[in-house]
Amino acid sequence: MVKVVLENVGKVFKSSKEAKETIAVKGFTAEFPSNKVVGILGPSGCGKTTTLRAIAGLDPPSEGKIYFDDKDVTYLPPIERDAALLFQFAVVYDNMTVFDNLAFPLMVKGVEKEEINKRVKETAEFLGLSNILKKKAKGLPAGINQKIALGRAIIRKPKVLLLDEPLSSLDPESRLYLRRELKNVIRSMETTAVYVTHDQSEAMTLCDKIAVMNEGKVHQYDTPENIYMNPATTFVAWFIGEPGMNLIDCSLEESEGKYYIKIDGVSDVSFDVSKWSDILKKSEKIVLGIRPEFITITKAYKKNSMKGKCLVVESFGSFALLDILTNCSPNNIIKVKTPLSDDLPKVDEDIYLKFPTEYIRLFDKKSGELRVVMTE
Amino acid sequence: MAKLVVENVTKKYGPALTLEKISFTAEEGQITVLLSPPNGGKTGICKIVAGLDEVDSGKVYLGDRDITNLEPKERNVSMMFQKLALYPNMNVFENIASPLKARHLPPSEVKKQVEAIANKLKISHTLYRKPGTLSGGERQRVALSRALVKSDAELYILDEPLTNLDAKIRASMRAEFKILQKEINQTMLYATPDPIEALSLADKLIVLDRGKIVQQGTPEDIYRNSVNKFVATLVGYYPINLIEGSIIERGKKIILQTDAFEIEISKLRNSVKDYINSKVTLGLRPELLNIAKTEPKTQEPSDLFYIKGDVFEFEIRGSDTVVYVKINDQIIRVLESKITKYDTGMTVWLQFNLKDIYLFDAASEQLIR
Amino acid sequence: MKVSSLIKFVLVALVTLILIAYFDLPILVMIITAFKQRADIFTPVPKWIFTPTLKNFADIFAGTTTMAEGTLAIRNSLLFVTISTVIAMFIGSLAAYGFSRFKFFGREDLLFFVLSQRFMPGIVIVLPMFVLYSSVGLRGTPLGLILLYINAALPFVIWMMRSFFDEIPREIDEAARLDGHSWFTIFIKFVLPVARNGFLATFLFSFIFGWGEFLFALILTTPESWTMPIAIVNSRVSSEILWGQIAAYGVISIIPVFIIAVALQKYLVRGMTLGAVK
Amino acid sequence: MARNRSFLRIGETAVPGKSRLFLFFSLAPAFAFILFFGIYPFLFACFYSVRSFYFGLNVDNVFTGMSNYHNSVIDPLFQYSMFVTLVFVIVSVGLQLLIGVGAAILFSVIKTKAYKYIQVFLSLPLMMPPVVTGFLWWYLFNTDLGIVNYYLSYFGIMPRNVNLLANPITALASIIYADVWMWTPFIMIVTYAAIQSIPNDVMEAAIIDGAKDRHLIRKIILPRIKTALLVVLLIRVIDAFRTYDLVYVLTGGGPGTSTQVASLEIYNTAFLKWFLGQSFAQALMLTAILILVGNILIYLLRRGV
Repeated sequence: MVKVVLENVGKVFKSSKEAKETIAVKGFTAEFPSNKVVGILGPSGCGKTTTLRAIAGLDPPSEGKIYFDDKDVTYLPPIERDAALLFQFAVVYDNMTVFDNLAFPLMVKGVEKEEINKRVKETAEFLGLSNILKKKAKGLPAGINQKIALGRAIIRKPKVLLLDEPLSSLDPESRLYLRRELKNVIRSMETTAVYVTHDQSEAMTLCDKIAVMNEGKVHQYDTPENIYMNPATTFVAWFIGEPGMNLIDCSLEESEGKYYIKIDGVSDVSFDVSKWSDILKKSEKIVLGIRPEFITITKAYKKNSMKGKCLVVESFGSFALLDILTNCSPNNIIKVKTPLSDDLPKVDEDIYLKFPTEYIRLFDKKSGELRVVMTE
Repeated sequence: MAKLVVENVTKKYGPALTLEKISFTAEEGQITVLLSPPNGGKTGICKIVAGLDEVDSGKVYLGDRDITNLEPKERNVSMMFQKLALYPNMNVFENIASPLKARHLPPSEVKKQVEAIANKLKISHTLYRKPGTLSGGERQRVALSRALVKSDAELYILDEPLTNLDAKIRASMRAEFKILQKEINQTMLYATPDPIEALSLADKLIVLDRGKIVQQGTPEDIYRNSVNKFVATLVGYYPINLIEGSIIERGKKIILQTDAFEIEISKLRNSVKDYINSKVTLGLRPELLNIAKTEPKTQEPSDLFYIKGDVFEFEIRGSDTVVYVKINDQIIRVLESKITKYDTGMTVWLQFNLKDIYLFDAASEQLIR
Repeated sequence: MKVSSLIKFVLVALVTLILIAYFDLPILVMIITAFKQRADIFTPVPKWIFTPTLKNFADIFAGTTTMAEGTLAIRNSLLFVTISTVIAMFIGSLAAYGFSRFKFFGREDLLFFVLSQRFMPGIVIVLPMFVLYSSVGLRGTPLGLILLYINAALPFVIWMMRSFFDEIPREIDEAARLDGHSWFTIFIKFVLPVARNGFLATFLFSFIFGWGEFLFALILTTPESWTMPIAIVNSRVSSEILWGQIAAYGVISIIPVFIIAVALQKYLVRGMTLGAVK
Repeated sequence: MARNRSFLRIGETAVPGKSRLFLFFSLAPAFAFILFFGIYPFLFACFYSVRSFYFGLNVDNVFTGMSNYHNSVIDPLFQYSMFVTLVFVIVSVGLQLLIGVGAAILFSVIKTKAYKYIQVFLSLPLMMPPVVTGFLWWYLFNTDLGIVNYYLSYFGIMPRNVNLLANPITALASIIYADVWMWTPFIMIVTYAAIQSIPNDVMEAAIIDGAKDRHLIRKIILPRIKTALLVVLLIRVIDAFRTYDLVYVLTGGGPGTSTQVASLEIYNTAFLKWFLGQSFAQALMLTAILILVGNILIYLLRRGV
């Protein structure tokens, strides 16, 4: 029940062998509100686990401060922080019984036997582990193991619950199941939870706010909806969504006092951006982003639409994913997600793509930052 | 290019897995996809076809040759491994050149062919680097190149070629692979645990369950007419809703009665008449369900069902929304391929078509219709 | 908090120093002695400060003392051990590859039979070989000793190399087989290069063991084929104990071993437990 | 299904013809050696251990039944040598285990980055040729020149002119001391590695759970290195039973026969009495003990460390 504050947290790993420094995390500043679940999302190697370990106290950061409420915990050992951590591969002490596993955090604190018994029973009840309490923890399925680890984490009612991809090593079925379980636990526990994952659907479903990271930097820290609708950078735009946003190079052109965005390599598609010309003029080069699901396709030419050839059609039960070959750059394939219908284009068929203005996002090519949301 | 015929292949792989009477045909120039959860026997079949594992009984034919007892190199097949199996001590060029060198091709010819395939798979810039220095996606491409460089192989076996990749890269490689396959147009045997990959790539899909083939056919057919609960659960885009219930006859009507709701299925009388008064499982694919926020006007009689419920919760995943609709304590997942917002507790109407429902016999788990 | 961690540090540093002193001081004494003049050795109080000399080493290499066999023994040791280790490495690696890649009836039993050879008391092997060698004229010959050394190294090499080969994914072999290479090519060109660190480590360990071997050499060598350990032991027989030269001799004998030991730190545990503990 | 039981397999599969040939050629050279240099001497020893076989002496080489074994067992010298060996094994290996495991745990708990370098220094005794080690200690225990005597008397523990190697008790103690010096690093390094191989996650989870050092050692570390410890222990026991070179150089079995360990006794039977028949009998009895210990080790290895 504390808020966790990261202030300019950074971590550099020094490799003694090559005298090389690897920057794992750079300038992470954020406030994780109490009683909420905050996600740290990013591809592998983006620094999310490093951040989590710094919060847990396993590896202190090389710069910056970490506060639990107002208390500076940057260099406190884990034992004094009252934070629990769930690992990607569930840790169970497999030489002990399930009961002893759950009891371990209390036992090392020197809690009374009776109190231990009571709390272990409660926790086991809550997680549905009661019937295996006497079993050896060795050789249980991965899903159960993660539950035991979760039980060990929550039995001492920690102020902060840290989760390092706890579901990614499970099979899909137990993943779905444990995900709901986790949600229940976090809600009922009144704890500040930090959830690290590379799986966007996990982050989107579990978290109140998400920090999207790449190469050690936080690209966006916002609500799931905002991250999806208004990605702060081209990286977030590409990373979020399945598939991610189409990112197309464009240029700003002026004619008769009005400003237009024109897609490079395509002659007859342009969008009026006079309203934002001041912002856009500052950019050397502009990238237009649009989500595959917002593109509309037609078989006949319509005004301001772009011609393309259908390369791949993948149908997915209720929708289809199309790869359309166009003249765009840097990637000449535009992905389109469309509801399944009978007049779906066929492979090698020519079709026309139209980008509804309100879904267009404009980024600065160099910095990758979002500049214009074309919604009004 | 040749047709692969696997006939009654049986092989015991320890206590957990036995391939039992595996028979299928992989047609010339098509992708035949083997789909199963991990340890379902896919890799075993790939290895048997490649000649790395010997069968206990059964036959394998490639074209008109019986290759059951041939050494791998006598079979003229090519294989890509799930673990890639790149030779870590050799650079990319040497890796790709390995199959050509084994045939003692002249160096100039080797160079030409390696460069051609590297070009096609966009890894020319990595040719003189060691596999250890490459990214996951690049390594995947090297392994694929090494499999494809044997251009006269009669069969290409791909054992989970995309499994090790990040989800993001996997999706884009899948589309790229589809384009590539169209281009080279060879007979391929492709194993994967990922139903989306299977549905997207397969000309023919073979579903395995613990060493047995449970269904084979076109992806569309298997998706629509899954023979049992296992196939219906595996082959889909999101886990199917399974609701226990029973079929009863009420007057002239046939009713499917579940804890959540009742629907009239008299139109299916012919298929379900043997199951009246017995327990069944209703399967509803989340992606084939719809949600209406306002009460629809029902026009009797109709194949469309509307069931009233309320939103338990919803999740936004990527660009889809998963809505959990609660109907009499039963929670039903609905996948909407767009982002929609709901208030929890609000009343909605679940909507589905009679033609989209699956009925399984509760005891045997086989499809009734 | 700060104080307790300081105490902890001091305590640990102290224990570490005591351990290092306990284990390395004797070696230091030997090295010092090797550089001492005779007069500096024979003192009632151990002398830690003295004028170093290279005379002891020079005497050994010049052969000007009773330890004339010295250089011969060094040469013998290097020769016998190198040859036997190289041969054992190739024979043993090949067998280890077979053990690692094929399952066959009785494989495990065979492997443990190989291991049991490592734990056979040396005396059980060497006595019969003494009788046999005496009768066929191999006693005292380099060949006889080398053959025995190869055999002595084999269990170790097979077990170590098998544990390294087991770590190489089988798919490497399978891919190479599909590429159309023969088993022997796969072993030489695909698997061995990947295991080269393990190969080197195993080689060096075998070398160290051979280098220190005593019992076989004691029973089966003649002064012409004495190895270093035998020469050292026999130097005691002379009327006056040449401490300085013996120490110098000891220093020479540990130089290659110590260099190897530093290089081998990463594989130390594995080598010492035949790959059982990694 | 009959082929399922095929003798030769690659991985899970039966080995086809050409592979079978390769398998044969891969194993053949090594087994040629092992069979000849391992099995032949063993059978030879078995055969002559029941005969009155004297080497080079003019004694009839005849079958004498179990008398070589019988005579050995009732021979007080042989009995005593087995007893000394046993004392040596138990005390020496026990001390090594105590110091080695203690040091390993100490180093793992403090997690010092310097361990890499400390290990180099601590592993040096392990790498020394045993004969050199024996000589070194012979020198260090020397009454007039050795630093052991000097410093022991300097600190008033004992008078200077006591020859430690001349008294049965102190001689054995000296041998044990040298053996501990030589082999403790082995146990320490292996134990340390075993502790390091405990997944980092587990240690970290325990730390996060609030475990203190003593909990870590008792509840996490010790239970997880049990098997590895047993393996090193058995390796040490077997090797200690076979100890030869160190004793040979340091005391030569003396004073008298007070430190005559089994290997030395067997050697003397063979090369002082030239009674090879009896020495074979003795050697085979020692082997029997080692086989027993070895089988426990093998059982553990098979179960997986």
